[in-house]
Amino acid sequence: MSRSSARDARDNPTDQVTDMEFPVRDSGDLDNYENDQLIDFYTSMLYVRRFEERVAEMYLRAKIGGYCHLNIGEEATVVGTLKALRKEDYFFGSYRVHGSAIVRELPHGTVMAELFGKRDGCAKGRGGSMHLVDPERRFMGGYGIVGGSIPLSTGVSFAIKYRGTNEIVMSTFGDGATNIGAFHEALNIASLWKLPNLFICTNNQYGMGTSVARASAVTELWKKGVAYDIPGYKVNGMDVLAVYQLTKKLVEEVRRTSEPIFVECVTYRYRGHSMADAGKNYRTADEIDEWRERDPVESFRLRLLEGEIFTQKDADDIEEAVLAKVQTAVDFAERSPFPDVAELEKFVYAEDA
Amino acid sequence: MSRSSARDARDNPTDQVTDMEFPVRDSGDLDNYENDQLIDFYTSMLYVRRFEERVAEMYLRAKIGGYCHLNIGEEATVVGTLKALRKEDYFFGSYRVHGSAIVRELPHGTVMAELFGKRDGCAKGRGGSMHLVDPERRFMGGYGIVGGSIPLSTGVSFAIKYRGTNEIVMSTFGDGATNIGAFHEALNIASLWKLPNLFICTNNQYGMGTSVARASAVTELWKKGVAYDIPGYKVNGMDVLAVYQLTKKLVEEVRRTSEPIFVECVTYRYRGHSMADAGKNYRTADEIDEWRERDPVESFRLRLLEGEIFTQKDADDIEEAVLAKVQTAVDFAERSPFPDVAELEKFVYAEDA
Amino acid sequence: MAEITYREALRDALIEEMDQDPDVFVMGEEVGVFQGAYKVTEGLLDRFGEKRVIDTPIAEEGFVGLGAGAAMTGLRPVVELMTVNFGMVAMDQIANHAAKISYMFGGRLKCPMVIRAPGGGGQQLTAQHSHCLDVWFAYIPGLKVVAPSVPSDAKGLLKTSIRDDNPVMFLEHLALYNTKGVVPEGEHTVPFGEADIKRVGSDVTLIAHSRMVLYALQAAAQLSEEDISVEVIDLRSIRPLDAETLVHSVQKTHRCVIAEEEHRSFGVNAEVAATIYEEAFDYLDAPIERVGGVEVPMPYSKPLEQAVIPSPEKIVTAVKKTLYL
Amino acid sequence: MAEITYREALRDALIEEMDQDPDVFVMGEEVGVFQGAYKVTEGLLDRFGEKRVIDTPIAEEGFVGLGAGAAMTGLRPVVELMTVNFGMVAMDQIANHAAKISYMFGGRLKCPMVIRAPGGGGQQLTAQHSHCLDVWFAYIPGLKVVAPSVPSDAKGLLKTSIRDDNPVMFLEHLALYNTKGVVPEGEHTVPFGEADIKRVGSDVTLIAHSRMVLYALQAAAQLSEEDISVEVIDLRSIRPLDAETLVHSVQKTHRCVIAEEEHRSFGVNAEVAATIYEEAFDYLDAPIERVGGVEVPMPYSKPLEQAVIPSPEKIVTAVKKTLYL
Ligand SMILES: Cc1ncc(C[n+]2csc(CCOP(=O)(O)OP(=O)(O)O)c2C)c(N)n1
Ligand SMILES: Cc1ncc(C[n+]2csc(CCOP(=O)(O)OP(=O)(O)O)c2C)c(N)n1
Ligand SMILES: [Mg+2]
Ligand SMILES: [Mg+2]
Repeated sequence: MSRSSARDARDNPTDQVTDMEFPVRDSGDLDNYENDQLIDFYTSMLYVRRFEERVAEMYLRAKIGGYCHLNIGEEATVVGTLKALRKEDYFFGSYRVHGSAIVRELPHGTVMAELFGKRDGCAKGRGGSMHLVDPERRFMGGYGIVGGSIPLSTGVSFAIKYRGTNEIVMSTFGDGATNIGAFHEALNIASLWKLPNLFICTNNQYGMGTSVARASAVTELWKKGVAYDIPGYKVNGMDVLAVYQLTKKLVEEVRRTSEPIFVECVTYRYRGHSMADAGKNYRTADEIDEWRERDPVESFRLRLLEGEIFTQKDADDIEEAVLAKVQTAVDFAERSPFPDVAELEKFVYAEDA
Repeated sequence: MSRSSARDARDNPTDQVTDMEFPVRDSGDLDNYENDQLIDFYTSMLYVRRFEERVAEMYLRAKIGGYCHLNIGEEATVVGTLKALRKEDYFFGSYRVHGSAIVRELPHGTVMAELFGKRDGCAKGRGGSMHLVDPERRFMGGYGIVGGSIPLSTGVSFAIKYRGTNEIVMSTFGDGATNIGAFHEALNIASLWKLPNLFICTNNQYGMGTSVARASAVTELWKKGVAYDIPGYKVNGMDVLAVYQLTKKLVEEVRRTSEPIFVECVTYRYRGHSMADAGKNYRTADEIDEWRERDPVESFRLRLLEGEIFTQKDADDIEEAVLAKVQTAVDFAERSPFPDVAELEKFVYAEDA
Repeated sequence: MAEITYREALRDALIEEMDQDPDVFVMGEEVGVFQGAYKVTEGLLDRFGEKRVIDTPIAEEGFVGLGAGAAMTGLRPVVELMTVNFGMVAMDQIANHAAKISYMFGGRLKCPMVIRAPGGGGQQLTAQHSHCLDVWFAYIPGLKVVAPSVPSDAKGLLKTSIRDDNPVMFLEHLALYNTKGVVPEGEHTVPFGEADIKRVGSDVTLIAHSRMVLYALQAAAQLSEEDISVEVIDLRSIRPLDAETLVHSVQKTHRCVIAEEEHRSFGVNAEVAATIYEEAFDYLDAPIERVGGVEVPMPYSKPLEQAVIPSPEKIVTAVKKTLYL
Repeated sequence: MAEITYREALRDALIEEMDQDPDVFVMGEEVGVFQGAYKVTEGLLDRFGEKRVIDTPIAEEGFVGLGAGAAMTGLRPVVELMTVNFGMVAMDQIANHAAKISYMFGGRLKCPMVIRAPGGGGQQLTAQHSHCLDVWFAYIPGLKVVAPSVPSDAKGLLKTSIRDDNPVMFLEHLALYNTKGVVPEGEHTVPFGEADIKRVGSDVTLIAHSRMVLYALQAAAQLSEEDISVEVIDLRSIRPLDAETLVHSVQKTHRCVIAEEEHRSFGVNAEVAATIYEEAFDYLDAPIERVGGVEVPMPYSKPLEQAVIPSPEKIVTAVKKTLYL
């Protein structure tokens, strides 16, 4: 009984990983991008940041209730992935999905209104923070059960293949979600049936208070595709260009091959798991600080300044515009009425919609 | 963005696989074994074969009902794994578990009586073919839900660790079971918490009518441990010595390290999935014949003859003894009364037992 | 009108709907090459090809969820659970995803999926394989739940289910597949929310669904020999429940028996009873009798199993009890 | 006698049982380092260490099954589901494994495990996070199901659950954790299968469990101002159900209201109603009124959510209805 070498593993396409070092600037030259695009990335990240800060404020003012999970810290991952997706492509999210919704250009007032539980919310006040949706923008929803959206997302890629069209599905979830059964079943099927799914694992290091190492036997999450013959990549999720560049390439690769790919974006959430969690008793202040030093928004601002893509004045103007835009979302949400209680039973069944 | 090499994979202990070629004789020299042990292996395999043949007959005579899954063809895997387990070790099985039960030396009459639904059955007539059990022999049960027993089995290895004792758990399941969520969750936890589990995947090529290649993106099932950093091995499950030799080593390795290991035993079931399936519409007669040529019982008999471990006369005597033993099991089952209907509600709760 | 089996009726419904609508497809374990664990989908792979008759891995959560996702794009999957027991591993996708797609997204998405699942005891399949679970599904707003007892309803309800824009739990019964009955030829659908009076009677209302309807009819036939006239109502649709037909009958007969196969407590029969009491309290001349299974995990041994499942005899006894006989 | 919160009462029970029996351990998501998602297990990690206070991956099926397996060897795991909603992904291990270990193996194995799971609505947690699911568990023979409403029962029932040799679903309520009550000091257990008369009354029997008991008491207080004397009974134990206490009360009051938080149809209240009708039919002067949640997946928006959940006012109205007021 001889032990074979690593032959199989070497031949295995899953052993692809992007090198990653913090802090990085290795995401290609700014020259490869139009200025407009770079500024758009920056503006989008800043918008996610300011939107979420405002959400936090509104939560504390009891305008928003229930579970509420913010994307602060994860902006490069959110923007870098979503911007790589075509309009006709589909997106599935977890419950931490505000950023994705606004980057996907859901009318931002309808997002805030949903958080407020108002009639003009994108889910008509029924869904709240975790269940943002906009089928017209192929934003197929945020979901509250860890891993639960992954099988659904393979259903949409299945439908694409069934109909012979050319879209892909971006299916996003957290590091913690890779330990649940639904993940396993869905990835196996996606690979077996060659479904056009780009699986994006947002590895923000923790599932609530549990670090990746305390939850997952394999901590290099991109390797989890191995078990399904799905190629795996890892990218610095604090660098919007790195994320965008990789995702863009893979989005088109999935489209071309109709085969799933798995990407791990390494990032961090600064705040607690949800508004109910201070986020402190399971990690050190030093650790948070360390990650803040790689802040995706701030580091990109400095880079754009350095690269003379914009001036500080431009940055200030963007800041102002972003804040104003957030304000319009809040105003819209404030103005929208609560749903009519008489319509409580609407939407339970499709025929009541 | 450079792609790293296969470095990680090379360092990964999961890239261990035993070479396998059919038909094999590479399972070590017969000289490494006592004659008694070799004859015991043969006798056990033959006993499983004859027992199952008799079960089939009893099923057709309506002495046995419900789902009934036979081990015929898989005798080398059943015997080779179970014989490697110590008395104090625990065993968990699927619904295809008659062979394991008798090799584990459950009083064979109580096994047949259980299949007959009789009072003296090992589960008192409550469990039937799929739910054989014998806690005294640490035979922790057969289970009907694909993959369902795997989490339970990690619970017993958890308890071993909790108590600081030195047993291990052998947890067996089919190729089809590797695609279900429970498998994934349990293997991750077993690896993460370093639980003394030896996972044995009996790859008999099909889950009902679905071949491995039509159900699993990765067809080299031993690799499925990769996703959990569990070392994986593959062995010729038609060769009792190969199975025994590997399993014996790994049983003790698991015990020594208290870390899980995964073994794929490649074998075949000659009959249909259950007594209700002719086993023909999803595979060719040629394929079945090809596997029958590697018959674990017959090939081992020839090998023992060739090696002059026993004579044909010895083999004939064994055959006779085995048939007589099966007959005693049938007689015991026949004689045992049906459970008392007045005791129908006994055992629902522990206090009623 | 042809006399066909319950299994054939289901298959005919599948074929007709698949012929008519290219968005309908069938998915599940062993539905294709194996021709269906219980042969309901026999021949479908040949007829419709691999694209529309899809064998899955053993991964109920995965493929039920996949079906729901496909339905969210407007496809109409008919997902087969080999038996309803395996629904337990997919419960989250059924009850906490599919059932909620419409409501939690404010009606902006829908999930037109059918989940076919046979259940029931009586074949010595033991504790883990003998469930019905009707009440689990019936409890969940957003699901519709039907359970036909005869071939014509099997066909008609399956067609209605496939055309419905909601997730429908379509509960079959293993013991019914070989039963025969007349099925109208040509287009034949059965609406949801309409119970069916399977036998007209005047002394006692006897309510059942799925296999228990057959036992109820046997009991009614037996009772008619003693000049007791039993009205047998088949719920057919559990959610929505047709309270009106039930109440109307009880207002006429003043007595009621409900027979359900699985555990007597906390089942569908409890809701049916409570509803009838609410709506027809003053009409009842006796307490409603509930006949249900003995509350044990299903035992293997034949005599034990037979003692668990309600029999026509037990139903007869219950009917007589409402008549104080 | 100290006044403590429901949360503290649960924690005290855990601590006392863990102090007493080294085979008791706590396991679940975030029970350790994070100190419990709802802080029930706060401080336990420090006190008992990693060996007995175990954080799990997000893998409910895996760790509930692991708990059941450990229990099969005689350990006494107390497994926390962060909320009962996540029980849906573990349903197969709960209802088709743990619940069946004793029976299907002829009593040769047992499974002494407690599954603690908070549920309930009212905190804008929306469709996928607001379930109670009491009836799902109550339906399954082999499980015991309890749902305390006050700190003393929380403590007493949890201790009983941990000592019981069967799988027990211990259903808590998110909205109760901060509620306070007097808990007897020292050894205090509450037996299964005994409902508790939380307020004695003579005109109407009002039955509830979990949070609805508090609403029922509020309703009763309000009604007493109108000289309506309401007897409030807390089921506490859903399986087994204490029919005797319920029936006895109804025989006295002749009227009955049942309040349940989740969906009005197919819930625990249906079984309770059907049972009372069966046993006390001739004593009832009015149909039983069932107060339950509006049958929708839970909406997020506060006014909508509030309209779903039964209120003390709705209970008051129901009580009056049984009095034809
Ligand atoms: C099946 C299930 N179990 C538990 C929870 C509770 N829960 C909500 S979020 C969360 C952590 C998820 O972590 P991760 O996947 O890393 O995503 P992140 O929150 O970090 O974005 C948990 C345990 C849930 N929603 N669903
Ligand atoms: C969750 C679940 N889904 C479906 C089934 C029905 N079923 C019983 S055995 C089986 C095939 C299992 O194949 P495998 O794991 O390879 O084991 P084998 O029968 O080959 O020994 C299936 C699909 C089940 N018992 N449980
Ligand atoms: Mg995370
Ligand atoms: Mg197999």
